[in-house]
Amino acid sequence: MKYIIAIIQPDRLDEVLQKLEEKNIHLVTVTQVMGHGRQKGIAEVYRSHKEGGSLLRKIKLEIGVNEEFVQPAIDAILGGAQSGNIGDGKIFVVDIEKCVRIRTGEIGTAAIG
Amino acid sequence: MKYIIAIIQPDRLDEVLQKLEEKNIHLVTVTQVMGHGRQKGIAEVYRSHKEGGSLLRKIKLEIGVNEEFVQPAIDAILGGAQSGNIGDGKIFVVDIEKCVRIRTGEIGTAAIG
Amino acid sequence: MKYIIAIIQPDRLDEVLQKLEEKNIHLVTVTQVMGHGRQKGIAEVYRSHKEGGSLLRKIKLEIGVNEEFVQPAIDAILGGAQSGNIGDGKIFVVDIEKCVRIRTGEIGTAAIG
Amino acid sequence: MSLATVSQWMQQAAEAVPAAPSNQAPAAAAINTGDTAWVLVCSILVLMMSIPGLALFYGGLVRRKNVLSILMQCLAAACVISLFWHAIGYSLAFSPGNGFIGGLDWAFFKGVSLDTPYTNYGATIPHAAFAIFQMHFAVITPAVVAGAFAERMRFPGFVLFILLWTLAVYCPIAHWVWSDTGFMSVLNPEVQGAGKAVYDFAGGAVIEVTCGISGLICALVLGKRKGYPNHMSPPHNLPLAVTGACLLWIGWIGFNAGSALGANGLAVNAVLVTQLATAAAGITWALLDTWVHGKPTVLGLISGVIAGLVAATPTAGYVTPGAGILLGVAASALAWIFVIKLKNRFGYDDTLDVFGVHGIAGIVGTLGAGFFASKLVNPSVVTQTGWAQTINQIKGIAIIAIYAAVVTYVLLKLINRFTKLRASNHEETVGLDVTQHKESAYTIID
Amino acid sequence: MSLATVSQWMQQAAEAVPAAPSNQAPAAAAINTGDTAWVLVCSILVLMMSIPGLALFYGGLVRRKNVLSILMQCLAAACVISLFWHAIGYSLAFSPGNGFIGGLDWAFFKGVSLDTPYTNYGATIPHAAFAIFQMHFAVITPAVVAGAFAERMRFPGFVLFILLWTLAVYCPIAHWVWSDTGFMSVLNPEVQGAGKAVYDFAGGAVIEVTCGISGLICALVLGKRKGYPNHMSPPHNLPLAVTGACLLWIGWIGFNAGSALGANGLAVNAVLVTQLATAAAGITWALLDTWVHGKPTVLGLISGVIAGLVAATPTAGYVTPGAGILLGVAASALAWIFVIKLKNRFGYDDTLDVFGVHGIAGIVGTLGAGFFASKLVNPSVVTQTGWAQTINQIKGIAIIAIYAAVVTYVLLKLINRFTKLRASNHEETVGLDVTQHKESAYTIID
Amino acid sequence: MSLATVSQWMQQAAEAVPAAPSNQAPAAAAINTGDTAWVLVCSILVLMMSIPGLALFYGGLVRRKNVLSILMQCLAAACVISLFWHAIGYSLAFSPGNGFIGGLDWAFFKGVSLDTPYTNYGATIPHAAFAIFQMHFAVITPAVVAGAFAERMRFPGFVLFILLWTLAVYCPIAHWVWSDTGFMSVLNPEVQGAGKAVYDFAGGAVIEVTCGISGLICALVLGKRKGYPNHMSPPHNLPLAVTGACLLWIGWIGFNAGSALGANGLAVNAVLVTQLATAAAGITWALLDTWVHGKPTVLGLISGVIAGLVAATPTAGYVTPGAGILLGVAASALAWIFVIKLKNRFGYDDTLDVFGVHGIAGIVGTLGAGFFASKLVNPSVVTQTGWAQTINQIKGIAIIAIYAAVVTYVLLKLINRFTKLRASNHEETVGLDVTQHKESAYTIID
Ligand SMILES: Nc1ncnc2c1ncn2[C@@H]1O[C@H](COP(=O)(O)OP(=O)(O)O)[C@@H](O)[C@H]1O
Ligand SMILES: Nc1ncnc2c1ncn2[C@@H]1O[C@H](COP(=O)(O)OP(=O)(O)O)[C@@H](O)[C@H]1O
Ligand SMILES: Nc1ncnc2c1ncn2[C@@H]1O[C@H](COP(=O)(O)OP(=O)(O)O)[C@@H](O)[C@H]1O
Repeated sequence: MKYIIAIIQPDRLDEVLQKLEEKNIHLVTVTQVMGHGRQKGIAEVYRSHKEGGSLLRKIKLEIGVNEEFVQPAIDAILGGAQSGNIGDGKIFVVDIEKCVRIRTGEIGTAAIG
Repeated sequence: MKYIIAIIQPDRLDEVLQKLEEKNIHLVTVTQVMGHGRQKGIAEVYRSHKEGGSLLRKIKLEIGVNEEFVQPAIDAILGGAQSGNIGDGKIFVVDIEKCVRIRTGEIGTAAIG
Repeated sequence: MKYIIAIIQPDRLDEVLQKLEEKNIHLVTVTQVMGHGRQKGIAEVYRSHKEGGSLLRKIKLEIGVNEEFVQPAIDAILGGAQSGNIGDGKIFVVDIEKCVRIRTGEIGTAAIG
Repeated sequence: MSLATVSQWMQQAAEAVPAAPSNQAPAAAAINTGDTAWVLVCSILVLMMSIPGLALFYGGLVRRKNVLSILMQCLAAACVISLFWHAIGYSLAFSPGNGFIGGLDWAFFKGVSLDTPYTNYGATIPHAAFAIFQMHFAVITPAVVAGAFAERMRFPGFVLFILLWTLAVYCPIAHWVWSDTGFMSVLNPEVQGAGKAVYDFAGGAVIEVTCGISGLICALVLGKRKGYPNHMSPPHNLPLAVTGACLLWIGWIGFNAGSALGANGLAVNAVLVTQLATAAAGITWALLDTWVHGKPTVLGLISGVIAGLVAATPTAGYVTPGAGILLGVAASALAWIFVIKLKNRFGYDDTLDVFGVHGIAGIVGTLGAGFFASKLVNPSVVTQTGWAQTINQIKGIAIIAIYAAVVTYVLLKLINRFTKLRASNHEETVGLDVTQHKESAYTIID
Repeated sequence: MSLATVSQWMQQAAEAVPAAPSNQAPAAAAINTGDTAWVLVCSILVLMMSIPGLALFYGGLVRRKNVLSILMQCLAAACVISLFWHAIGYSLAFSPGNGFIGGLDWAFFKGVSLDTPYTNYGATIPHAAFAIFQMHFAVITPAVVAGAFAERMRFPGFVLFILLWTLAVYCPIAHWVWSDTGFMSVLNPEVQGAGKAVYDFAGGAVIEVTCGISGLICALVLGKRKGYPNHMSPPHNLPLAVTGACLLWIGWIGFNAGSALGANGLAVNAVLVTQLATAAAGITWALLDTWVHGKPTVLGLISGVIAGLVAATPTAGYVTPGAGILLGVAASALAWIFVIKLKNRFGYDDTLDVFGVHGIAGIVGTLGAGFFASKLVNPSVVTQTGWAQTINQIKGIAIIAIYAAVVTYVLLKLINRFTKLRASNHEETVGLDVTQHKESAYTIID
Repeated sequence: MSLATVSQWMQQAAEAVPAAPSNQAPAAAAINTGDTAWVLVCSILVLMMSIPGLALFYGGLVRRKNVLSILMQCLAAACVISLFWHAIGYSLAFSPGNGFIGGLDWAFFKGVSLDTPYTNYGATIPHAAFAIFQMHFAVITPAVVAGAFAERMRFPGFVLFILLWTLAVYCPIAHWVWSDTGFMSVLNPEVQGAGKAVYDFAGGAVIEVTCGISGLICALVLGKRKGYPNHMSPPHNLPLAVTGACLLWIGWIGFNAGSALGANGLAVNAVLVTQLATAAAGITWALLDTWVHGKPTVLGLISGVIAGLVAATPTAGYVTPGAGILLGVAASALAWIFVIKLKNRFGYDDTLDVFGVHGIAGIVGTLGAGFFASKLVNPSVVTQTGWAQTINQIKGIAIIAIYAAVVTYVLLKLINRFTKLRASNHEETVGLDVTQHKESAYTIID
């Protein structure tokens, strides 16, 4: 089982979720985060103070999946989030040791989906 | 050392924290997240637009623990968060390589608690 | 590749980001979280109700790095966030299996930076 | 039945509720446009106190998941009570009747003239302007009570409660004190002549004490919120609460000074007393907070401000600014002691301190209105002052408090038979917004 | 050219736009300070409806990324239309002209006296006070339309649109119905004498129907938002929307009652009708929501409130409170049916239901103003009532609706040639706040 | 000492501060209810400018961790200065005295009649109504200054500062310009007769220039915020700031037009000039932003709006609408140049641009009030206009600016000896809300 963490542009959320659905990945946790990166963002202006954009709004997705869904998930995220512009974000994959479905107490690969 | 990530229902937070306390697990990080799952939620209504509930409010807990606390932590979360209804959430356990207490610079199993 | 998760005091964010920059670590994801810990916080008062501070505002940083940057990152975080007071927070390091840059589809150690 | 007949019938139906025949000829000469403009503006200010003033004040203080339920309750009060007041409330409260309650002659504002005065209720403004001004008093009163049971009352029960409560508690009490036939009213020549009237300029007893006591009963009957008092969340949005408190302050000037029923010296006195009592009360609470907690809190200051406004309510048209300041300080200090020091011992859960702030400060103000009433300020109505009048005030407060407590208790028990008042455990933890109104106040992802 | 010359020239330039020579001697006696105070206060209340009232109401209902664009549009309307109204708008709408449009005699308020009345537009208040009161009507009208194309119109196009729309749609229609030479105006003796006038006290047809129809055309021409109707976000901040709705309610009392142009019985009637129609309409929507969705929603209640305020607009100075309540209920129920039940079938995207609420309720109210117009309420202007007058109202609504639709359509097509009206796909997904104004509404890290 | 004695004594104490004996017989005839209603309403509007107007405007612009500190400062000003004004402020500023300062005859509003006018300060309204109207001017002035040192002044120092500043800076300056014995007052027959008066209708010099200069000194003395100018956060809640700006606009109409002290032609002119100058100024800033940044920003537009309101302040009762528009444009453009272009070069940290907006626009407006003053608008007071009067205005501004700068500087240094003004490094990074008031504005988990 793998834990996929993806940082994407906020305006891509709907499309990524849709692409994930298409690959039968329905369970996702979404967080609003700020990204510090090389992207500069649309300069915001507040009176004399121009926001260079050191911290930009991003969306973080977390998806626990069984092995066979890792690549489909990555493809879906790339499909929905890739614009080719700086700031598109990253995908990280981490190993999960254990997964429990709270409702049932089920454990392991059966619990994740 | 393990990193426990749990997604729970927002109204369960108080009880889960209490159960964790009972097991002597005091250190937790809490994030407000949105969950995309099979749960439909209480339908919200905004004029002609009915929220089917594609993204629902959830709470994410993150707990770094030494091995012997993994099962107690899981039990505590199950105890506090399980209602038996769809939407109760998941627990994921991930391996931690290193842990540092910022205040002291301590490292490893001594730092985590 | 490692995934560094750090919980710090909110007022330390600027300094930590700066120290990270100094070590050439530019890519960071920042989340606003609440911490449950042994720190008591500045007591807040709301009429007859004194907030003991069971949940305090914290900032979570997430940084994906190649091995050689793990220690510099930890040093930078310690450098910026350590005040010596309870509540300074923790750093957790987790192993990353895979990293993808969404913009280019690049994979692995080249993608992370 | 022809279409024309139907239409005629509908028109007649509509006119059967005439706003007022305007041919009560000569008296019309007495109408003064400046006074009328002032009272109309003040009635708008009083509406602004309920919506959005009180709604935001209360709304900011509750948890994120219950803010809409508070806003809805204030809006519902504005809707339901306005119609009720027009239908029978005003008539019951203010039309001539016996000492206890008015009649139904003015139901649907029948005979309430749009362009001639009813001299006892404002000799220089249209009778209907007075009735409208009082409408907004009737609206805000049950909305204030809602603070006592915030975060745990189901909505259907709430609507039923405010309706019956206005009928059975507010209308009679308003009649007693303010109508020209009420048994403790300065406008009732017999009562006033006998020196038995209660002085209550804009509602320290009628509104504030009534609210405070009724709120206390509600809090006791409904029981504590889950987790009270140890696991309470802080106010979810203090700037919202501050905005509400500021609008309350603004509107309350109209509430108190509008009660002069004209743009006259009495109104000017009321504006001044209100401002100074409020300022003094705000500072008092802030100083007490500083003394005990080390810092003046914003919530504390606005709590003091409310206490000061409450204290000014019965007094603004009876006392001098100096007395107003004294009473503002006293009301704030006593409310502070009650809310910060005593309340926790009693262990009931008056969510937003309706009794602690409105009740306590209302009592202080009403007592002070009697004690400090000055002929210089209000030459027409003052026949006695000082201790003699204070005794009247004590009697009045006692009667009002007991009546409000008993009837509120009976109403709650009664309503609970038809529809559960208390939210279920699940409704309470999930929040009233979603469970009572199927809505969330804020999105959390952009 | 010497400095003195320049300065003299500048001074002359400034005075070339005189506020008004104040020497139209004798009539000045008629000015009444109470009436003047009332109309000035009402004009301030109407401004408060646009900013912040409508701005917050709309702003709370859109997504987080578009809230500033709504606020900016309302603010821009307040700035741009105020200047336009002073320059030529008022003159085109209200100065004597032909039946279709006024002249330019009152451009830059030339001859619009600061201290004498223009009797037809308020015999007891300065002419300029009336012109200012009307200025704020002109400001809010295009701001209301903005709700129909919220979240997707580019800002430069918006500014151009409201300017041309006020010129070509609002000014003529206001002239027709409200000026003393308009071809369907009660103030035009010929029209009124012939029983051909349209009764519209404060703008049910002139403002609400015009807004509703124009909004509908805008929604159709601009097309749907991305993801509509299946992937819409809920309102980002309902308490903000409720605050706005409350301020609209408060301000609208001034809107309707200020139209009596004095602190008189007509104003009192207007306050009363407005309050009761609004209350009844709010309850109606809440009940219908409860019936269909199981719970009364806050957004539903405030939507009903708006429908009630709209329905009271044309009627407040013509009908009795009883008729007002009937019309409030009818307007709210029909708006509800339209918005909740029918709208989705048509598949156009009127973002904030400008047509569904303002249009529908405006039609209901305007019809009702004719049908229920009562001599008891408004003795001076009523020559006929019931069906006869309702036919006039239908004609009026039809002419206004067709005119507004056609001209709005032409204007949109025209403007689109100069500057794209519709936000690009990228602008829409990223949000108008950042793409049109380079700002974000809220920070997300403390 | 018997209870009765105590009570008598307390009553006397209360009455020792009589609101006013009302037996200054015949003049009472001059009171006009319409004028009185107008001035009372305007005084409420001016209070609304401070709370919640200015509080929200400033509060929305600072960081999330400092919003309560701003709200608290505005509330504290409303409380503290109201009492101070009643006690001695009004007397020092407006009672007869020498050219520099008034006496103490009107301390505690002694002799300030509730129902007769003091002819020089409004011949048709009660003297106390004028004093109350001016009270709210005194409240908002130090609150405006607070914008200059936002996010870094400790609260105890703040309270001390506004108290001493009102005493030593505001009261004298108000006396100079507005009292009937002030040395540059139009009401002082000698000064006015000699053509040496400064024209300042509602406070362009007295309030805006004074605020701007004092703010600048505060910013310089307190030093920059940590991280300024490179690591500043954007405004934490622009919709809050917009709400505040809108309420400022609404209230400011009462501020300027209430200064006519009656519902008369002058008030109508003031309403009109205020609206048009503000609209023009808002557009000006938006256009300049568009020109330089490519887009009109919301914060820019409301900054322009404030500049326009400031420019209208001294001028609204002296100039024509045409001149008002010119001055609005000029004030906005100059403030824009200062804030956007020049300020960064100087490197001081005037947090919310009190000097850049209020100071600059106040100077422009005050100069313009002299230059464009028109006999057509204000027949009673204008003896000279154009350059001659502009020289008076320059002198007046210079004296006021120098006086305000010096005294503010001395006060800051003085206060700092008793209580640290500047927040410590830790207090600043953690935020003033928690460190000064033990509260947080918002919860972050539902
Ligand atoms: N190594 C990383 N660790 C943590 N977050 C990252 C990392 N790399 C990218 N991110 C997140 O992704 C966002 C986009 O990254 P950025 O460098 O701007 O674009 P790109 O990946 O296209 O070069 C960043 O703002 C940050 O939130
Ligand atoms: N595999 C997963 N990856 C990420 N988040 C998950 C996953 N499974 C569940 N969640 C989170 O848990 C929440 C509850 O899941 P849901 O499927 O609705 O309930 P249940 O687990 O009871 O079937 C989801 O909204 C989502 O936030
Ligand atoms: N083991 C842990 N798991 C998750 N979060 C932790 C853990 N330890 C610390 N934290 C986070 O760090 C914050 C600071 O911890 P605290 O115990 O108060 O201070 P310290 O680490 O200095 O003793 C906590 O509020 C919590 O958010």
